[in-house]
Amino acid sequence: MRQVYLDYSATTPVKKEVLEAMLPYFTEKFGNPSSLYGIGLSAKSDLSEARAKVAKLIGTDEREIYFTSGGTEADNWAVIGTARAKKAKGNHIITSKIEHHALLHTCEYLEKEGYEVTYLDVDSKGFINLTDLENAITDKTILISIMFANNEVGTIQPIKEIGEIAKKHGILFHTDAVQALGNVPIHAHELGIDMMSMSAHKIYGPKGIGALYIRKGVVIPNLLNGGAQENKRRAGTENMAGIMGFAKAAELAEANLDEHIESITSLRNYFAKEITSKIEDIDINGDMEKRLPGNINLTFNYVEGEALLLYMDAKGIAASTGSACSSASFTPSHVLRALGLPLEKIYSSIRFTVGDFTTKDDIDYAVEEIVKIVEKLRSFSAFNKE
Amino acid sequence: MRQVYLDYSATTPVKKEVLEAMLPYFTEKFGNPSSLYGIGLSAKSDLSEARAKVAKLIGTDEREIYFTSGGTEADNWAVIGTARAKKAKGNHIITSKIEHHALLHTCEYLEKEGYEVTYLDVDSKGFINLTDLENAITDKTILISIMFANNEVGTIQPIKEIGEIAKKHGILFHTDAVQALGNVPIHAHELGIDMMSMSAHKIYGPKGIGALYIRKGVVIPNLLNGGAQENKRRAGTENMAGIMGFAKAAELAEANLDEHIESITSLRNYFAKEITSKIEDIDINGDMEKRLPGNINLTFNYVEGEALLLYMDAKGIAASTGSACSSASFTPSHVLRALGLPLEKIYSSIRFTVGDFTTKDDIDYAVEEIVKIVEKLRSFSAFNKE
Amino acid sequence: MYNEKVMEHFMNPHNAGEMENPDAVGNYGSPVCGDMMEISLKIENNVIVDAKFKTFGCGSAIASSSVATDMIMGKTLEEALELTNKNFIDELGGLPGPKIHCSVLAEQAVRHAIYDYAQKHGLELEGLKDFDPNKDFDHDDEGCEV
Amino acid sequence: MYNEKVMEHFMNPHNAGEMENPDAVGNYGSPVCGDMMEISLKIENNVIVDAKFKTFGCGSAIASSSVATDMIMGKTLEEALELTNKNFIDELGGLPGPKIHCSVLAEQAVRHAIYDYAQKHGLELEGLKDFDPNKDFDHDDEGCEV
Ligand SMILES: Cc1ncc(COP(=O)(O)O)c(C=O)c1O
Ligand SMILES: Cc1ncc(COP(=O)(O)O)c(C=O)c1O
Ligand code: FES
Ligand code: FES
Repeated sequence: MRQVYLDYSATTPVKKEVLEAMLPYFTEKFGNPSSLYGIGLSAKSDLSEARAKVAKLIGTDEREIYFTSGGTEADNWAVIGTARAKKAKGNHIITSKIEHHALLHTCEYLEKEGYEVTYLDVDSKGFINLTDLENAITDKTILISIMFANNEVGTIQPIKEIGEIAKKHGILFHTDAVQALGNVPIHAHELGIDMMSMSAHKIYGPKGIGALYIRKGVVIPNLLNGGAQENKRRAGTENMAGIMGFAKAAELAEANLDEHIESITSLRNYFAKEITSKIEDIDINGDMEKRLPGNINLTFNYVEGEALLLYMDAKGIAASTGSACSSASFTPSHVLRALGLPLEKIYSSIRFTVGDFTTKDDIDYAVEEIVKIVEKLRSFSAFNKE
Repeated sequence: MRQVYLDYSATTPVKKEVLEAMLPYFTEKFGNPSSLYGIGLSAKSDLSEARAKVAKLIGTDEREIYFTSGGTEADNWAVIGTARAKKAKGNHIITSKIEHHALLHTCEYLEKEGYEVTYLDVDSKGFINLTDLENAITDKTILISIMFANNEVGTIQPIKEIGEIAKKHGILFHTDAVQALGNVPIHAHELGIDMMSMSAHKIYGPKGIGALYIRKGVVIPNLLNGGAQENKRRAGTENMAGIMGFAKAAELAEANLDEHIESITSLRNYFAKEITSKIEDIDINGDMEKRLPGNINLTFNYVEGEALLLYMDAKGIAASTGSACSSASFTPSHVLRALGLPLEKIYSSIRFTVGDFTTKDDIDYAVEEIVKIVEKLRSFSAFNKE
Repeated sequence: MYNEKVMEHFMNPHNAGEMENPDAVGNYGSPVCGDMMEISLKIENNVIVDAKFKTFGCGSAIASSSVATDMIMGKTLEEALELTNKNFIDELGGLPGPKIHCSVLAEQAVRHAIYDYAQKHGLELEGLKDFDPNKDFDHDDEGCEV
Repeated sequence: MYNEKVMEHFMNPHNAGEMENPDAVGNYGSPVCGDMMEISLKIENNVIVDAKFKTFGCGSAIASSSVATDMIMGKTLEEALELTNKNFIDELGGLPGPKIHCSVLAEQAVRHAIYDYAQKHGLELEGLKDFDPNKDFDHDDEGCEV
């Protein structure tokens, strides 16, 4: 059966060139970069080249890149690290209601310890309000953490403006750029970002590897204590193959960024146009301008999300509710809630993300099948237009 | 030039079968196990099979295995987690002076927060004293963390006895089994272990993946907050390829354990016999009975370790000082110090570890070359027998 | 995640859709997941002669409704009231743990429909003795997103 | 980690070993790494005519000793005292940062040897004016193990 993957935001396949860059590090080049002999030393110098490639993608110095086990670890490190480092200054953190759980649950964890967290509202398209942000700042504020682009509705925040506000008030600014990386031009220095989370598996790299950019001069304690790896700031034997894969993915992303954005955007727009013209009563969530190029989030009114996904899966089409982790979750998306959607619309919403391997044919097939599925499910839906 | 790798304790190459088990998860099977559709669901069930394989190697239930980014994260999680979980009961941790830095630096981190840590002495072979351990226990003791086997001198601790003492006093018992895994039979339940750290790259699996075994009923807070992965106890998109590789390595280790131990032990003994009979003034550090099968730690008196390593490297022979991370470190091994070695002996000590790909020929070559090297370096050493 | 039988009922549900002039209608919404089920019945001599469902619910809910409506047809009201979600699950050959509650949706919608009929016709049914049309059940879970 | 020139001096050090009846001997141990260097000199008319070293030290130490002994030969004591570890490093084409201190080992051992000669012969050397045979230098680093 035809397989059409429209969930590139969840994870991406590893590109051929990326896998090739990784392979030697499992076998011939398996050395530990902390070792003193040949294969260890060459691993060490490869590591430094890899760091430079990731740095180039985000416009920073290679010494500002610290590899982690993924976006989640980077988020935890930035937030918990800042909380510990700035304890003497204050205990107040500002974030938004639409952050990824890696950020939100970390904040909740700190709240239990007595930290105070302001979760900024967003408007109906998912943007935070800069005045709200500035008003939320107190003399106890130690961190502003606002995600670069949202994983469910794709909304891209005014990062530069946030950076300016943070700087004006002398507050550290962290951004979760896991979804933005490779999909939006990012110059961390120019944007005034102090710390930034990244993950390889969203940009055609492997899962289980990511990085935290920490601007030179920003000092936070380690999250993982132990060996002297990562300039003594992140212990643990380096995931060399993962790092080389991440670096290759970053290199490809950097080289093809404009092209990638253009082609992905036009595919996504084609999908949105087709599906909304062929199915009635669909809402588009989020903003159509400041949006991740591959993302579209649709409410199929009167149709329940899981049922829709499974009918789609039966036709080989993969997408997601954008929040539910398979069968285990019944919490309505906190992101769509923050955008102000009523519950039944939240339960009817699906995130589609196109990626580098998506074709126009894929989209035609998907639209055709989804039209039939929605018709069928609506025929026995308990909710109706009337 | 001939390459003879005698540093399997630092890291191992990935076995062919292991790499094969990993490969599909980079490309066709790249699905996120949290996704609701085909490739997500099949990833999820593969994940559960992988967990069962790791569990089998250590005699536990699969639901007691939590994948982490490696041994370091597992150590940090166990110790910091217990510290937070048992805060109300007490603030005292007992460990040993010869733990890995992942453990020691985590303890030091907690000491800065006001926790109290007893670092048990070891005897000249590297064993802790059980009476010392029992005497160190106070009513504030919340954790005993003693490594299963030491990474430098290979000494295997009396784990079962430690487990009994911990149980008798109602204290949680964690062990860092990163080096023991796959080299010593481990039945975590029978040994009374509450938490145990593991790492794949020491057993012919990939780097950047490991696990913490947490006995059913033991509750510690998460180290990484975020998504609901790993039964909600360790957030972050699963490193599927890494996990599948770890599982395959565990499966192989389990299937060949006796054979592996036997052949590695006899190779190691052959190496030790040859080298000590051909070079004068060599000391063997650690115990010859309760020792990791592949490990031998030798003091080449009057010869400096780094120079020796580099001369060996020039002949393609890889080994390590067992503690120094390449050129960046000048701290004499805390392990050999704890065994009571004087500084100049510490600086003359080298750890060799043989592994599954080591041959008798490799050893003959290594011995022959090392004999020549030691002779040369001794000819202009500043220290002498006299 | 669902077995074949569940998938079959889910992909090709029996008795799905609208019913003209039903004798009884029951609605039940799940407090766990916000989903909603409607069961319509035709009843002759206290025997269920036809049943239809409409749902805004997941795969498990649709499959449960499909077997539930199959199973109650031909049964007396009292017999139908004896069926619980356990019976639907058994008929389906099992449901994944977190999806058990969805079968309760079908059970409760059936009860609500029969209750509706009993109310309209002043029937006292043994099986409705402890029935509380406002009863809830609890569930707690947490999402993850990718 | 070392460049080719360093490796060459390290693998095939010049002037390594014992000297019979040296006119002066200097010992210096590194407080950073616990390593030890011994330099022996033959001196005629205040000119260094032969030099040998023995070391218990790393690659950088051995290479530094090799060039140091090369460089001081033929020099007067005053000229030799003007050489610092910087000169040895330059001659070696550079040393990795954490290995700079090892070249100090050679520099200091040379100074100690000349000091030894000056003491024995009651010489007042300009280059030894500020020399303190007990001087130390600081360094702080941390290991990692694998
Ligand atoms: C916005 C965002 N932040 C963080 C993460 C977590 O990254 P990882 O899965 O690499 O831990 C994700 C995706 O899972 C994400 O979309
Ligand atoms: C005993 C011991 N514990 C912990 C570790 C750390 O494991 P990892 O490198 O997977 O973080 C190692 C090896 O590096 C080790 O030998
Ligand atoms: S009916 Fe709501 S999750 Fe199944
Ligand atoms: S001389 Fe000791 S490290 Fe170089």
